[in-house]
Amino acid sequence: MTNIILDIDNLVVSLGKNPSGQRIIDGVSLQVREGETLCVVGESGSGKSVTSLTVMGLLQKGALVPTGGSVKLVGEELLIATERRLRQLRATRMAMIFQEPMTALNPVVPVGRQIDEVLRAHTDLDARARRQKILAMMEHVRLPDVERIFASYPHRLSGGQRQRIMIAMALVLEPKLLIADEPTTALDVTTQKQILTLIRDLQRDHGTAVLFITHDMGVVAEIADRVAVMRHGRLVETGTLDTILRTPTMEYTRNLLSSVPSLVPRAPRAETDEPVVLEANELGKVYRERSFFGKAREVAAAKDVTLTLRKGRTLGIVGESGSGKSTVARCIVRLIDPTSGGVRLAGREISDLSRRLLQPHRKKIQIIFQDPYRSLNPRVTVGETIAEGPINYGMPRAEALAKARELLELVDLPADAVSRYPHQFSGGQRQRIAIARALALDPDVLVADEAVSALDVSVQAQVLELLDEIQKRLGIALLFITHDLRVAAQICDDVAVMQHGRIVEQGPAAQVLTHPQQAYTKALLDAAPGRGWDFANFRPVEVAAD
Amino acid sequence: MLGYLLRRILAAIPVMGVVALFVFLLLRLTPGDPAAILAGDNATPEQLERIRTTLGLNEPLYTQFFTWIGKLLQGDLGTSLISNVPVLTMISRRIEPSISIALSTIVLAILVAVPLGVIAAWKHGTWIDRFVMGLSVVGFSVPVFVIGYLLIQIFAIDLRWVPVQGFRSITAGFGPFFERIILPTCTLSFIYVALIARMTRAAMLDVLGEDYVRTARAKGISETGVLLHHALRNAAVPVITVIGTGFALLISGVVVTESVFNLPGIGRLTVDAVLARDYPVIQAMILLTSLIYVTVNLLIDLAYTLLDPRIRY
Amino acid sequence: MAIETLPEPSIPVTTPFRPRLGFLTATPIIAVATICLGLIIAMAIAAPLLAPHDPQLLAPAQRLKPSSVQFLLGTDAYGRDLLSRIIYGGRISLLIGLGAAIFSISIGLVIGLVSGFFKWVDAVMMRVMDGLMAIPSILLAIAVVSLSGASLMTVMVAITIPEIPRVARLVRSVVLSAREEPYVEAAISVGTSLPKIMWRHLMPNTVAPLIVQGTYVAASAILTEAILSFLGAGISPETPTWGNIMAEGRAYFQVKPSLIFWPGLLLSIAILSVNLIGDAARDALDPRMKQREAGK
Amino acid sequence: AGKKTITAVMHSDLRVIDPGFTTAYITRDHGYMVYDTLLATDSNFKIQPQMADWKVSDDKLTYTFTLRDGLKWHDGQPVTAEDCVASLKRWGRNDTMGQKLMDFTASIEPIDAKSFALKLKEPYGLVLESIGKPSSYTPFMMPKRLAETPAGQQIKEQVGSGPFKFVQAEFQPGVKAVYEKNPDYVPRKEPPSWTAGGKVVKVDRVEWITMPDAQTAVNALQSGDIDFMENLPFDLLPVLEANKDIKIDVLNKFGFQTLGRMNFLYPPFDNVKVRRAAFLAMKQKDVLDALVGNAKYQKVCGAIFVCDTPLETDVGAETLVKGNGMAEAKKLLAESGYDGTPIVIMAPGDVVTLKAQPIVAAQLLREAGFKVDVQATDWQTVVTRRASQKPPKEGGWNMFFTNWVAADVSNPVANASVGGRGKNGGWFGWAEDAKIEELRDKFARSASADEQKKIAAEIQKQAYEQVIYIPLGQYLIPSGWRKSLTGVVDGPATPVFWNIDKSE
Ligand SMILES: Nc1ncnc2c1ncn2[C@@H]1O[C@H](COP(=O)(O)OP(=O)(O)OP(=O)(O)O)[C@@H](O)[C@H]1O
Ligand SMILES: Nc1ncnc2c1ncn2[C@@H]1O[C@H](COP(=O)(O)OP(=O)(O)OP(=O)(O)O)[C@@H](O)[C@H]1O
Ligand SMILES: [Mg+2]
Ligand SMILES: [Mg+2]
Repeated sequence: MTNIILDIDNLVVSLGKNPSGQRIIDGVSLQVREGETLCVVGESGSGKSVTSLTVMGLLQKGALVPTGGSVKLVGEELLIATERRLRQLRATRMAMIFQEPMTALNPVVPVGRQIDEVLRAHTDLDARARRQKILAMMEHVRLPDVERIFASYPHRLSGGQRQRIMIAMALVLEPKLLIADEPTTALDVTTQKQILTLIRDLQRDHGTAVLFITHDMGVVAEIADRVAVMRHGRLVETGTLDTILRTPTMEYTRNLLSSVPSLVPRAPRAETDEPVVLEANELGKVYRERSFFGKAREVAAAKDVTLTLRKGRTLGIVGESGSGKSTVARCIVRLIDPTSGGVRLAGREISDLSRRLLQPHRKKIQIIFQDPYRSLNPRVTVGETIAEGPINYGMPRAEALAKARELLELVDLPADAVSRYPHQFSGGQRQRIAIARALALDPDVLVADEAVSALDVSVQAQVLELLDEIQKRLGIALLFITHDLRVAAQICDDVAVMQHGRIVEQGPAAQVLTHPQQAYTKALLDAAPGRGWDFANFRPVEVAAD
Repeated sequence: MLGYLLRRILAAIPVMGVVALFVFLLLRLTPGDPAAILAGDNATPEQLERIRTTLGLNEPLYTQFFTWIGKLLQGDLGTSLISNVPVLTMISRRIEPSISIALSTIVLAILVAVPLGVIAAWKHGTWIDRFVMGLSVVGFSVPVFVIGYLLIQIFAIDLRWVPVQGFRSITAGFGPFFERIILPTCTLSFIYVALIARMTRAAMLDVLGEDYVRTARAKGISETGVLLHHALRNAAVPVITVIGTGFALLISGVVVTESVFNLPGIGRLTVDAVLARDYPVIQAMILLTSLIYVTVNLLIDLAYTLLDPRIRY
Repeated sequence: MAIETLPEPSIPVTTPFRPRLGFLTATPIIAVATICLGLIIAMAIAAPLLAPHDPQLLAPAQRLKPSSVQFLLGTDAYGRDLLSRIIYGGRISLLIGLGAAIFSISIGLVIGLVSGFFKWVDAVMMRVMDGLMAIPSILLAIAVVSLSGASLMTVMVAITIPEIPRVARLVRSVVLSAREEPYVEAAISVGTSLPKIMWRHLMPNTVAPLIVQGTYVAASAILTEAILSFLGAGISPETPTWGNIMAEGRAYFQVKPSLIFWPGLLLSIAILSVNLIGDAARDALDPRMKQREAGK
Repeated sequence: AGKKTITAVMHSDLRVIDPGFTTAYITRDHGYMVYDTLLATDSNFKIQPQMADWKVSDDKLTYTFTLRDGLKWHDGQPVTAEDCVASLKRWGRNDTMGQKLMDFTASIEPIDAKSFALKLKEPYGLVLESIGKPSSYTPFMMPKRLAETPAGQQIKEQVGSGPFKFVQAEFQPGVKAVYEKNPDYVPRKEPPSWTAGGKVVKVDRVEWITMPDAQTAVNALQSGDIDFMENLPFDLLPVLEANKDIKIDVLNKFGFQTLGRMNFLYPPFDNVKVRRAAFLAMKQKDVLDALVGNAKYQKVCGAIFVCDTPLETDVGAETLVKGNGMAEAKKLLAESGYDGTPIVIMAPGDVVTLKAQPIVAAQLLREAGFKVDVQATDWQTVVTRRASQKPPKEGGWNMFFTNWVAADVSNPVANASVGGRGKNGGWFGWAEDAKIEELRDKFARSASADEQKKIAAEIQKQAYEQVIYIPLGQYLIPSGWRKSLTGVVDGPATPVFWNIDKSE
């Protein structure tokens, strides 16, 4: 029996000091043993972060207060520890890494110094010894060129490098407990894989207990020893990885797992001869950052991109962050002007039309954005937002609002939502509103730029289903942009893989995603976490393939 | 960096051009005749006319403008119409008091306001916060001259700690300089402290909500370390910015403070010149102040690069 | 498919167009500020009913009298009733504050919106604004006042001009960041015209910062008017304003401090209230603040 | 070390330092420091020799002036008759009284190094009074090379023969002006009396400090930062009177006359009935109460040529003095056909002694039934705008106010504002009145004091009937100094800094 490092027992965290106030965390009990990784999963807002911050003693003062239960770190009660004692424990016994590596590091202090602070606060090593130790640690987390990075500011480092710095900072004093709150969510799949491997290796070497928070089942499958599922501030169930994945007992867990899209492409739809509605020919975009007197800086974000999309079909664009996916989408919708090549919409060239001439064509192509929180004007009612397009194209207001009501029903929202404001809706609901807005103009083409990436898997599944249904009903062509291969596999007829602004591979989804020709595509597929599992069917993929 | 500096300085030229033209036109359209003040009450129209011709005030406006610009480009700021003294001499003799109070005000204000703002943000929502903010709004809402008179009454007349008025050059010794500069500085600092403290508090509140502050706390370093090393440095950019934009405010304050404390500075020189329509002096002064403004803002932009490594030019 | 349940308790509806005035009583301090400002405004509006005397009526023989039953706060250097002058003075002072705020904000808003959207306008406009900002405002004010006499209007214009660049820059920066928001791009893609985008999607973002800026402008306009009077370039000494009552009264600072004290007190209370309310309005309108309160 | 320095705050700041260039009193005061005069007026209004003595020929046509010994310019050169002739000619171009004198003068020629002769075309009663006139433009003597500076230009150097030397290096317009004792100055033997008599300098250095804010200056006087303050604000007198270290006294016993002037070119004041109505509405006491508010320093005075002078008379001034003309004013205005056009009154906000008049006058005029538009501006604008002959709507004006040093308006020749020359060289407002001009001329030629007095009374009567201008009362301005100063001299052109000693 190994030691229990973290023992959370019946923890209650309330909003405000009053124990009878709203409970954000309600009776959660968890244990993490030495050398073990416990993954906490659950939808957004289920209390994962609050739990971890409670352990660290970093809850926002006055707003969130632990009002019951106990949290013990190697036997020491943390809830009653003084601020001073907590400060001593942080970084020495327990450490934490956060989701956003860019914002989690102080932008104005060189990263070496930021690690150094930990040593200065908790040890009395001299400057040279500290530096030695830091450099060693940086090498340990497999950072290249450590001397240079030591003196670099965070913005000079890539996301993966920043996250390695965070890990180095967390582990430099070899704490007993490492809390990782979605440490890889903001990273590319390839980088994510490296970081996950790193955490695993370090844990093995040092016997650290890891509390790993994520909402990505794939990551869970890669890293967890045991899994805890949370919902609405309560623990739903907990068990070993295998048990949870194969034989979840609770309905919620089953739903969660079955919402995870499979990496195995869905059954291909029949090829059609429907007319081509959208064509991109050798599209190119060079961003020029012009300054008043200075030299212009150029970024070629898209090069020679050629795409074809037929009515009723879905074309996916996949690729790593920064590969130019959004650039292509925005050129096609003419939110930005392409620097070369052409875009034909329903047979009409639109890439060189002026703002005025473009106006009649705009309604034929609509776009949905990634961030459901920012894509709706918070000060305009949902009804007005949806009706805006039709009104622009001459529909009387009353009629447009009636149409908005219909559309809301189409996307499964109550019709009375028209008079409400966006902040009264959840992320998934907002994304439906955005879809309704796009549909209001009866477009031929719908461009979805990471339209489901910000959503929980269960919600994601619902939205994907909705898109599918709408496509069937209205025969709309869908240009679907995503970095998530699982999603692409489930929704696309054809897939284009982008790297550095170029399309490296293009073809039917089944072919590209199962028998990739290009090394890049292969690497991408290899890095996808949990690709060994077919979550929806509660079994490993090998079995499914049989 | 050097290239950036050069570009900034080039970019300042149109600004100065706008200022020069605007001021020139505004002044020349303003009624008022320096010849009249020169000649005094009993002067006859012929005498006025003679003086006007001698001063070149009868030339067409554009001729006057280009003559002025031409001389300016040769480094000649002209001669005061009223006192016949070269403008450059006038300004150089009177710049010390103004610079002294402006600088000491900025220093004092920063020394007082930044800690106040930091504490207010740290103790956000407590009575300390409210007290600091209340104080800063009061500083904002009392006219400078009222503050000046109050301080004089208390410290110079009732307590007799310092002289009532006047200025001694720092070359005459620090003691006399200091005792005459302290009240004007305090007077002027009021509004500036208010401004900076508010901005510091707001910026600190923003920064304290950032992830890296949470990271710093998670490292187990002390609260002062978190506040000063992590939060304040990141809050510095908006604070520095407000110090820069507050500079214009400072100039207005300087004008009044110089009158109240009888400091022979350039603020009063300018107001006197405006009231006497001493065009060469006004034009030179406005150019000077806008030059200072442009320079201050340039320095502030440079300070950004020192404070925030992400900003590069 | 079932409708998702709302994961978070919903927040009450607040929009700039139908602002809930609830923030005016959000804390006791702000409630007091609201009441004070309300009283001062009421006093200014009802001046003819409240003032015991004609504020302009001279009685040189009665000059600088101390408080008495007839003159509650005594008289000024021309024997005019101080109380009546202060009551009437509030009218002009508040009008100057309000006027300067409205002028500078409406002009600055237009300039800011346009230069935020059109690059070439921006390049020219911002140079001009830079130029204006570089001129010390008090001197500009003196020049404008002597250009066209010291009427209420010119003083207001004089105070407004230097504020315009600040407002314009503020609006511009808000527009520059807001135009990158996906909802603005979405509006473009549904074919919304530029003016409508500016009005409907960009302008509302500027409301919260502009309210704060407006209260700041109003406060500093009232003060600038006082300083102009101090320098002898203010509104006609016949017409009472808090500023010129104080500026005239400063000569009698040692003999009759109440000439400065009372208008100064009212001025401070007014500015204090305006500032507090402005801050509260910002907190109430700024979605960022709300998010922070909501915890995320 | 051990240098005796007087620090003084004068009534305004010194900017123009050529006393022949401006009538500004501060420049005149500067003149008395640096320059000397040929003749001077003593406290009995008698002309006394200062730099020179004189003789008059029996036909009253030739005046011979002889310079006394020991006179030297500050640059070390002796003062010559040639210098004085040039200086007188320069003054004769600038000053109104000087111009009048020159009209009567046939020639001024040096006789030898020490004497010169002034020859008249016909006898003229005011030759000595003109040359010995105490106030601006005061005929100060300067070297010939300076006196010959072209018209419209200021002299380039400050070289006089007066009791003090100007320290050019320390001069900062708007801040301070510094004077040092002239060690070479040989004072007359007589005791000082006004600007006449011995100008014995007892201190080493005099500094004039500019303080734009009266409150600050009073504070400085109280705290001992300064020794002397020329104009004390009336309302702070109680504070200063309570201070036993400070002496308060009036140096210029005639003080000032404050007056209102209308624009004769445009309605409604082109109509004498309307002017009369305005005249009748005025009450000197109200104006003085608002301006001064201290019975000790104000004087209701109906005399156009100032009270307590030989030409004093109260003819025609009853309503001004008693303030009982309002009823009649209303009646007259109603009869005059005044159409209710607002009267534009210029009100400068930056001159303390001119703030009250427009306000009080406006109220009295309103009471009489006028519509009044008080336009606040600065003094510079008033000075410029009052010279505009345009209609009030186009940047002109209807009425403004100013103050004279009483001594400068105490006779009809010196008093420019009583003239009737109209647009042709008349004073702002351009009153045209042939009769007055005739009387002024007669006054200048008359040699007997009695006759002069009679003519002056006639002028005053005519001036009030036509309302050439409205005197609004006389006031005195007290000066204050620390008791460490002794021997402060009074006079019509004060302060002067000779004869003052300072104890430690
Ligand atoms: N400072 C706070 N004040 C009030 N409520 C808060 C605060 N922080 C979090 N909450 C609430 O607590 C609940 C749990 O939040 P938490 O951040 O733990 O969710 P999470 O599981 O980490 O979600 P995600 O996957 O989106 O990160 C949410 O409903 C959230 O609104
Ligand atoms: N407005 C811009 N100005 C300059 N460079 C830009 C701009 N927008 C994007 N880029 C650059 O163009 C490249 C492609 O960006 P794009 O947003 O199209 O990538 P993406 O594939 O959508 O990435 P992600 O998955 O992160 O959204 C990136 O290197 C990016 O830095
Ligand atoms: Mg979280
Ligand atoms: Mg993208």
